[in-house]
Parts: sequence; structure tokens; C-alpha cells
Amino acid sequence: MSNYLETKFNDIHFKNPVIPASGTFGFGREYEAFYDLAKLGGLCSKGLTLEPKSGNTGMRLWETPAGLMNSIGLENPGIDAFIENEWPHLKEIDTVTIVNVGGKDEESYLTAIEKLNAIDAQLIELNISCPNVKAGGMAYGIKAETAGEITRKVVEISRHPIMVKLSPNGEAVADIARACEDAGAQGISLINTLQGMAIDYRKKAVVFDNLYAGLSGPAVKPIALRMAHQVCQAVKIPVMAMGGISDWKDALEFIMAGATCIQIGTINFNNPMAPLEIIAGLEAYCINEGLANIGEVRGIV
Amino acid sequence: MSNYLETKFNDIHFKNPVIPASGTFGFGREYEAFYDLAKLGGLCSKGLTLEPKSGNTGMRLWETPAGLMNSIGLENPGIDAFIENEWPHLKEIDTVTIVNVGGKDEESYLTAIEKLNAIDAQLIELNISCPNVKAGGMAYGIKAETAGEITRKVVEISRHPIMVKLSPNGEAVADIARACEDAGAQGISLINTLQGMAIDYRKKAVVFDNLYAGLSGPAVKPIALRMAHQVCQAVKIPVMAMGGISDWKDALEFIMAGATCIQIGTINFNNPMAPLEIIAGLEAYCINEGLANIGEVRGIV
Amino acid sequence: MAVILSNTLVSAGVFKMTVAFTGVVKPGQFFMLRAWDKDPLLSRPISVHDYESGQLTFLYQVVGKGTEILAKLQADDEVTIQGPYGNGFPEIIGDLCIVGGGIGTAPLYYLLRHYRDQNPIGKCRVYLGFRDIAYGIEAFASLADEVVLDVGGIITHKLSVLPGETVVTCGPELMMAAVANAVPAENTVYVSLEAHMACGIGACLGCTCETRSGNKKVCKDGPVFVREEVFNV
Amino acid sequence: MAVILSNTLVSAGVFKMTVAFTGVVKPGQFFMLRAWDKDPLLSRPISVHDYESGQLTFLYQVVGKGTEILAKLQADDEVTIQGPYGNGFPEIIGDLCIVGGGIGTAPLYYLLRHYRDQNPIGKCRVYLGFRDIAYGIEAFASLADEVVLDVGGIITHKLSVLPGETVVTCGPELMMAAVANAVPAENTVYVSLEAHMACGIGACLGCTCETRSGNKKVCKDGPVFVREEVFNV
Ligand SMILES: Cc1cc2nc3c(=O)[nH]c(=O)nc-3n(C[C@H](O)[C@H](O)[C@H](O)COP(=O)(O)OP(=O)(O)OC[C@H]3O[C@@H](n4cnc5c(N)ncnc54)[C@H](O)[C@@H]3O)c2cc1C
Ligand SMILES: Cc1cc2nc3c(=O)[nH]c(=O)nc-3n(C[C@H](O)[C@H](O)[C@H](O)COP(=O)(O)OP(=O)(O)OC[C@H]3O[C@@H](n4cnc5c(N)ncnc54)[C@H](O)[C@@H]3O)c2cc1C
Ligand SMILES: Cc1cc2nc3c(=O)[nH]c(=O)nc-3n(C[C@H](O)[C@H](O)[C@H](O)COP(=O)(O)O)c2cc1C
Ligand SMILES: Cc1cc2nc3c(=O)[nH]c(=O)nc-3n(C[C@H](O)[C@H](O)[C@H](O)COP(=O)(O)O)c2cc1C
Ligand code: FES
Ligand code: FES
Repeated sequence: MSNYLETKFNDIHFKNPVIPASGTFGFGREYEAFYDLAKLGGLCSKGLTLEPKSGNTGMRLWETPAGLMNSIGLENPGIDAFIENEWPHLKEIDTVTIVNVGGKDEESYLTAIEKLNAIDAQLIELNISCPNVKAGGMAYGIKAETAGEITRKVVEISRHPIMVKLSPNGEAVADIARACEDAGAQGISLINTLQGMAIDYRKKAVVFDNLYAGLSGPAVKPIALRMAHQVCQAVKIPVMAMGGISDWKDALEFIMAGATCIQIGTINFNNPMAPLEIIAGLEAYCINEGLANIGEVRGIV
Repeated sequence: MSNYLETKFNDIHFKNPVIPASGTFGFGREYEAFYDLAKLGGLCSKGLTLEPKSGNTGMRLWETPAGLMNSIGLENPGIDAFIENEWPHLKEIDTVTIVNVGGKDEESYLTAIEKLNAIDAQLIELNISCPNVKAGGMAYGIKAETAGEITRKVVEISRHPIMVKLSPNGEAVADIARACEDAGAQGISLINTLQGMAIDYRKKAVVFDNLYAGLSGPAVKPIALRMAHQVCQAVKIPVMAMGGISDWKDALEFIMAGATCIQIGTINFNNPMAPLEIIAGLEAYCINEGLANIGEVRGIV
Repeated sequence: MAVILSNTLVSAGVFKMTVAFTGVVKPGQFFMLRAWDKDPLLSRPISVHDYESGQLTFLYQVVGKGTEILAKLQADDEVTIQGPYGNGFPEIIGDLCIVGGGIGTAPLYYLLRHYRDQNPIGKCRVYLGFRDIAYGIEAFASLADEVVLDVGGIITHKLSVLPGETVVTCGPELMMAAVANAVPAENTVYVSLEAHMACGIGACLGCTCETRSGNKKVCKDGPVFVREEVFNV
Repeated sequence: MAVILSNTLVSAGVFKMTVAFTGVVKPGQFFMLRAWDKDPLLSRPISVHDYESGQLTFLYQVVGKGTEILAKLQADDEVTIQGPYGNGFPEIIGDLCIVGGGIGTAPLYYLLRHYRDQNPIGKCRVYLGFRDIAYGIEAFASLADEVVLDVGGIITHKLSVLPGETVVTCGPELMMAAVANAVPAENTVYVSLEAHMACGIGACLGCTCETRSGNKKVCKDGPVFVREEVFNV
């Protein structure tokens, strides 16, 4: 194993900058049938909340041209059950584990974060951008002021570094990123899903019980790349970018736009081997271009 | 010809609610080789500015998954040349002609609008949402306050009804729509293109001289449908919706979301006959569903 | 990637595809099929219609973009298949009563064949309902003790389940709910559910269904459930 | 929709497709080709390589998604073609000097054949440059008075244009610019440009190029321009 892809995200060492995205990878177990998770740069847990959540009723998935809409609504077993049942398994995997945390109000965020102080995660991804839950979720993530506030409070009480996951549905994303940086965030990730709508014309009805849902997949890549670029220009803390990455070329473009790491979401459903193929593709790129490390093209545009 | 599709947009009578979108249809002439433009509900001119504009340099088109990015930059002959060379032809076509107007500052908008008072257009589409020009363009369209202001001034001096075309890249689109309604707009159209970015990894460079560009096409439909729905819920004036419509089913969904008319953009490039096929599809739908008029399903969701 | 051995029309809009595959496959399990790159984005869940000596068969109805592409494939073409996924039907002890509706008959044929292999003296009765045109009846008839066919009607009007029979049903949700309600409480009833799926392996939580014991994943915990779990009976 | 008569590999990654078509087609014009529904979204501009007795031929290089799909088509398949579009080459009076680079040779063959038909006693010399592998040389050789071939070099190093010759060039932009600079001002030089295109008919303004007389559309006002219009010479 060479070190073409080794990457530092602050002082966290990643074997490579490729990480399956929250909510598209469960807690990893399901993908162990496909490959050794230790080959990944890291992995990111399904979004967790303080209490268990049963998620949204009704249709949860709807395919769109080059995209996928989901309305999962943060179904998850809750922080306690996660720590008890998933963490012991996750922490044994030789890769960086990122814990994704959502909340419905300030208190639930803070209590969840405090509980996580009990485990040794390497990074927490603070999800203030889920468009699929009624309370909390995206509400914090669409205004710089509220995003900064919740970040400040979370950073204060967490013993883990906090990476804030931004929404593409709010005010100028660079402003929000700066507010999070000022509030002490150690990293930014983006984008969460774009708010969209589906109508089933046959049924003359909306598809999702929750009315709107989150759009992801290749369709959104140009928007995600623009926002990643804006945020990389705006902040000094490292950025983990995602949105529609489907192959190593897409991944490379986000790195060229300035991203330190990249996350792989929806494409896992199309091709479970996608993360490994992206790692292999980036490595081959380094070799073909004569790069000692992928970092040499980071932020090159 | 039956009247399944006849539609009133305020007191403007449309044969059908299907209108090719600004910038994707030139001034109509090119499509006359394909069909009789009088079959359309209406047509919308390329975006015009007071002065002639040569548009953006460098690459102007870039395909994306189920989408198209463009960086035309409002290349157009200017209002005077339009009135002299294009209007005499356009006004003879037995359909509703919408004139799309952009500007770089307040004065240029107002002067352009004043000049248009000389012709008998049926509707002006006020473009405050072009992401591809440096001055003006989208700047007015991403904040409710500025959108309302420019609308008020334009409405005041125009003898034509004003439909304001909104950007999907700004603050909550419903707020912007309400501000325009309050300022006297007689209609809303949306969405203009979503701001995106493209990188040519082979060249290690951004694709567009203007850095970012506008994304349109089927990829953006879920987002456009959500925004159309939000705006239809928010205002009482009629809405002309667009964004990724590629067939009659898509068109129907926008109508079910509340749109009075719909515009057909990028898909014209894939299939020049798309508008006529959409008209035929909507008509067949009315017949099959036993509707006397398509209006019976408008806003049904 | 699996090589297609045949892919033929069996009835209006219904195709049977056989591919080469080696593995252990239970009745009621499904595969995720894809014969395209990224358009459409997702693979399509299709049940195992039959599996024998390295030949895996699917029976599918053309309803949209994905199945349209599948229907165009020919022998020697390749198709990406992931699986087998899902719990599958349990081993049936005693007599069996199968109730299939439309394309929901697809997984039931393999169930019947497997049942016959395991249980040569058990009795098996089959109810098959179709909206317009029936298909695949002979295959069931060759293995079942009795086949009751219904076209255009409501299958539960004909259905009478015998004491001791285990009922297995697959078809439109309304039909399965009607079966679940019609069959006496003493009989065990298994239903095979459908849901839109992204991953097919339990990672996305897109196929969740509500059950008496909380949310379950149709792809991983199902698609087969005991009726009481998923229907209010 | 046009029926494909043949579609064969002529060199590494280069295919020749012949389709049935009836109409008037000038050398230098192009068609917008599509053999897919909406993925990719746009049609692909491809020049006319030859046209005779209802047979329209394209010569194309596989470089991405669209041309990959085209390359997979077979005789009897259908392809959507819109066109012919563009101005095409002017009628050449007097002697002709053709300078083609790589796949840029595609439109030049039809030009040469047409020139020979119209101008049986005119002289025509042909320069053809390729990076790695040459193709299509014999076809040019059978009609031209002289063919100069260059593989892996720089064609303008070999180029010497005779007084009175009209020069027509198509190939990589850098090559065309070099030709435009190398040829004496007394000779007329026509270049055939490329640009990404959405509509192909002048409606989207996506293919604009700057010329001495303002913006022009490559699809409608071009793709053929006089060198002085588009290059600084
Ligand atoms: C476990 C399981 C087993 C199945 N077995 C069979 C089978 O053996 N034979 C058969 O013909 N069909 C079967 N289906 C249904 C089959 O998956 C759908 O008909 C198919 O996905 C439709 O795809 P499409 O692209 O043709 O239709 P589209 O409507 O274009 O599909 C759009 C999206 O909706 C999803 N979708 C649409 N209808 C269904 C549905 N009924 N169930 C699940 N997802 C759907 C698609 O997967 C896709 O993601 C099964 C479904 C499940 C969940
Ligand atoms: C007037 C004209 C005539 C042409 N004639 C020929 C010909 O005879 N033979 C031939 O092999 N090629 C020709 N080309 C180039 C051909 O259009 C491209 O190679 C082709 O569009 C690439 O499509 P793709 O999907 O394979 O590649 P991709 O790179 O995947 O295409 C992505 C997008 O970029 C566009 N694009 C990429 N390269 C070019 C290019 N060089 N020119 C224009 N658009 C491009 C595509 O049309 C598409 O919209 C011509 C181009 C023009 C403008
Ligand atoms: C089915 C599904 C579930 C998701 N769940 C979560 C989640 O729990 N928490 C979160 O922060 N993001 C969640 N996301 C968003 C993804 O992590 C990612 O931000 C988004 O999908 C964009 O990336 P992509 O286009 O590569 O999928 C989910 C996305 C999908 C498709
Ligand atoms: C090539 C191109 C040029 C455009 N030019 C204009 C314009 O001049 N004025 C304007 O208001 N919108 C312009 N638009 C935006 C479209 O009118 C429309 O709002 C957008 O493309 C979304 O619709 P669609 O997805 O159906 O294309 C342009 C879009 C494209 C693709
Ligand atoms: S389809 Fe993803 S969990 Fe079932
Ligand atoms: S391709 Fe649209 S104007 Fe030339």
C-alpha cells in the first residue's frame, strides 16, 4: 500500500479521502459482505438522534432522472442503542469512524453530544441539514446565525472534533460555513440533500407523506461542486465534500475544488463497490500524473 | 380544436398552457422549420437587455447527468434591435408572445421596460434571476427586498403586465414571490437555472470563464416542482412554472402543483418537437380522464 | 454479471429471463437486477421464479423504464444481479395453499417446486388470480394437487382454506390484505411484500414497513412476513 | 429516425456509419445524432463524411458517452438524425488544397468527392496528419492528385501551398490555427470549427464564436468560416 492517498483532516489521519456518506451505508455491516471496510478512508454512521426514531411513514424512496429522492426521516435506534450495539463493532474496524448526529432542538443535540463523549469516535458530523424531519433538522442549517449558535454550544461540550454538515437549501452557503468556523467547528461537510418534491400524477397526490423530500445523486453534482468550491474559498478549516459523486473523476473534481475528503452517498446503491473503485481510480490517477500524493491537486482550480 | 387546454393567465388567453422557455427558443424563427408556432400556447423571447450584449467568453455549454449547464451570459441584440428586427415577425404569430427582459442595474431595467411600452406584447417576463451575468441578473432575485423593489419600479412604468422570473438560488423562494406580488407583479415564473460548477479534471481547470454557470434540465425537476408548489401556495397571482419538464407527465405534475402555465426549456434541445408532444399528451390526458379542461386538476395536490 | 441464457415473452408484457448462476437460493428471495449503467440509477428487485442446476429464472412484468430495458435483452447479453437477498419463505411442513395474484405468482412457482421436492406426499392447492390474461398456469398445474383460476374477478371470493394448510400469498397489496382477512386465524399465512428499494441489503432504510414489533426492512427482514406482523387482522 | 445500413470499425476507436437518407446535403454540413432517449441529454454533431444515392455516411471517433453508444449500433438499428445543418463549404473554383488532421478528415472526404464531380480537371492536393494511426488514406488517394501523409509530426512542417489554391482545413483547433498562419495571405483559407452544441440550429447561443464581424453561431453561421474571420492572422 502506497501513500498516494493519505490525507490529513486537521490532525486526523485518513488512509485515503474516500468515506461513505451518512445514511447510505447503515452502520457499515451490510457492506462487509462486499469488501473489507478497513480499505475505506473512513465511514460515517447513519444519522443518530438522542431518542430512537421510527422515521417517516409512507413512501420513502422515489427515483428521478439521475437522482434519488428520499424521505427516511432519520430512522435510527437512538444514541444509547448505537453506543451499546453498533459502536463496539464499528470501533474495531481499522478506519476513521465518523458519527453523524441530528436533533430536534438544542437540548436533544447537546444531550446526544454529551452521551457521545463516552466513546472514542474520531469525528462527529453535526447534521443541521436533514430536510426530512419536521422539528430541528434543516431548520438550524439554513441560516448562518442559528447554525453558528448551535455549533458554538456543541463545540463547547464535545470532547470530539465537530464537523458541521451544511444544507444546500438555505442562505448563501459560504456565510453559513463561515459562521460555523467562527463558532469553533473543526470541519465542514456538505452537501446534504436538496429539498425536492414528487407528485404521482396517476394518483393525483404527492408521493411523500412529509410533502417534500431530499434529492441526491449525480443530478445534484454541479450544484454540490459549486457549493463545495464556495465553502472551500470561504473557510480555513478542512472540508469534506459530497453530492452526486459517482466515480473517481467526480471525486477528483471535488478535490480540485478544494475538498480535503469526499463522501460517497447515493451511488453506493447503484454500485456497492463504488467507494473502492473510486479509491483505485484516484490512486491510478496519482500514478499516471506522477503525483506523490493526491494533495498536490487539491484546490488547484 | 377543442378547448381542453385553454387557459387564462389573469385575463390573458392561452390556447394551451405550454410555452417554450426564454433562451431555449431564440426568437422562435429556428423552430418554424419544425412546426407552426401558432400551435403553442405562447412563446418567450431570449432574454433581452437595453444594450446589445455579446455574452460570455469561453465554453458556454456543458452536459451533466440528466442536465445541462449553460453560461450564455444573456447574449442578445438589445431592445432596439429586437423591436426593429424580431418584433414585427413575432407579433404576427397567432400566439401569446412573452418578452423576457434582463438588466444590469435599475436604470437599465427601467429604460428597457419603457422602450417596450412602444410595442404591444402581452406579457413581460422580468428576469431577475440569470446566474450568468456579473452585474445585475441574479443579484436582484436572491433577496425578497431587492426583488420587491425592482418589481415595484418596473410595474409602475410598464404598460404591460409584469411576470417576475425567480431564481432558485436565493432565500426562501416563497418569500421572494410574496414580495413581488406585494409590489404589484401580475404573475410569477420560476425557476431560472440553478447555479452550478463544472471542472475539467483533464485540464485541471474550471470549465466556464465565468466560474459558475446555470444548471437546467430533467435533473432539476424535483427542486423546481417543490419551489413551484411553495410559490403557488404563497401567492394569489398566477404562476408559470418550469424546470426540467421533459414530457406531458412532468407538465401535468407542475399543473397539479398549482401552476397555471408551464414553460419548456432544455428539453427543446433533446427533442425539438417536445412542446407539441406535451400539448398532445395533456390533451389526451383530459380526454382519458374525462376532464372538460385541464384546469380541473390544477392545484389538486 | 450474469450471462443471459434466454429472455422470452410469455404473455402480454410479461417476460421470463433465465441466467447462469451458482449459489444457494431459497424460494421467496430476490435479486437486484441492473442492465444499465446509471440511468436509471437504481437496480430493480425481482423475485426468484425458479432455480435449478445453475439456471436462475425470473418472471417479470414490464411496467416502467427498468423493466423495459430488461425486456430488450437477449441471450448472451449480460445483466448485473446482486443477491440472493431477503429471508425467503420458511420451509413448509404439512399442506400448502398458495394464493397468487398477477405477477405476484412469480416467486410462488419456485416455492411450489421446492415444496414438492421436500415434501412429495404433502398436498398443495393453488389459487391464481389475474386481471385480464392468465399465464404460467400449466407450470403450477403440473405440480399442484389442484389449481383454481380466476380472471377478472376477486380471488378471495373463491378462496376456501382447509384446516391445517399453511397459506402463502403474493400479489397486489389489497389482494394480500383480503387474503389475510379471509383465512381463519388457525391457519398460518405468509405474505410477501413489495417496497421501493435502493440498496436491497438493509443499509438505506428506504423499504421500511411498520410491523407489530416495530419497523422492519422489507429487503432484509422480509420480503416474507407472517400476516399478523404486517396486516391488521 | 434513419435506418442504419452499416456501422463498422475502420481504425482504433474510429467508426464509419452509413444510414438511409433522402435530401440535399452539402459537404461541410453536419447532422445532430442521437440513439438514446434522454441520457445523455443532447444530440451529437457529426459531419457528413459522404452522401450518395440515399446513403449518408458519418466517420466518427469514440471519445465519450454519446459516441460510445453510437459505436454499439448495428445494421437495421435506428438513429435519430436532424439536419443537414450548417453552411457547409463553398463551391471551390480553381485548385484545391485540403489539410486534414485526425478525425477532422471526416468532412473533407465528401468535399473532395464533390469537388471532383464538379471540377473534373481541377487539381486537388491533400495533406493528412494523424497522431498515431492513419486511416481513410486510400479513399483520398483515389480522388486526389497528390496525398501527403504525416503521422506523429506537425503537418504544417510539410505544408506548402501553391499559388491560386484554395485551402480547406479541418482538425484540432491548434492545427487549423497553424495552417491559417502558414498559408500565404493570397490564398483563401476555409476552416471548419467545432463547438459544444445544444440545439444545432441557432436557438441557444451555446456555440457562439467571436469573429471579426461580431459573434457568430458555429452551428448556423458556420461551421465553415474564412480564416480571417476567426483567427488572428
Ligand atoms: C422483493 C420484491 C420482489 C419483486 N419481484 C418481482 C418479480 O418477480 N416480478 C416482477 O415483475 N416484479 C417484481 N417486483 C416489482 C418490481 O421490482 C418492479 O415492478 C420494478 O422495480 C419496476 O421497475 P421499472 O423501472 O420497470 O418501473 P418504474 O415505475 O419506472 O420504477 C421506478 C422506481 O420505482 C420502483 N418500483 C416501481 N414499482 C415497484 C414495485 N412494484 N415494487 C418495488 N419497487 C417498485 C423501481 O424499482 C424504481 O426504483 C418485486 C418487488 C420487490 C420489492
Ligand atoms: C460541426 C461539428 C462536426 C463534427 N463532426 C465530427 C465528425 O464528423 N466525426 C467525429 O468523430 N466528431 C465530430 N465532431 C465532434 C463530435 O461532436 C464530438 O466528438 C462528440 O460530440 C463527442 O460526444 P461524446 O458523447 O462521445 O463525448 P463527451 O465528451 O462525453 O461529450 C460531452 C458533451 O460535450 C460535447 N463535445 C465533446 N467533444 C466535442 C467536440 N469535439 N465538439 C463538439 N462537442 C463536443 C458533446 O457533444 C456532449 O455534449 C463534430 C463536432 C462539431 C461541432
Ligand atoms: C437514503 C439516504 C439517507 C440519508 N440519511 C442521512 C442521514 O441520516 N444523515 C445525514 O447527514 N445525511 C443523510 N443523507 C444525505 C447523504 O449523506 C448525502 O449528504 C447526500 O445524499 C448527498 O450525497 P450523494 O449525492 O452522494 O448521495 C442521506 C441520503 C440518502 C440518499
Ligand atoms: C441555453 C439556455 C439559455 C437560457 N437563457 C435564458 C434567458 O435568456 N433568460 C431567462 O430568463 N432564462 C434563460 N434560461 C433559463 C430557462 O428559461 C429556464 O428557466 C431554465 O432552463 C429551467 O427550465 P428547463 O429545465 O426546462 O430548461 C436559459 C436556459 C438555457 C438552458
Ligand atoms: S432497500 Fe435499503 S434498507 Fe431495504
Ligand atoms: S448550438 Fe444552439 S445556437 Fe448553435
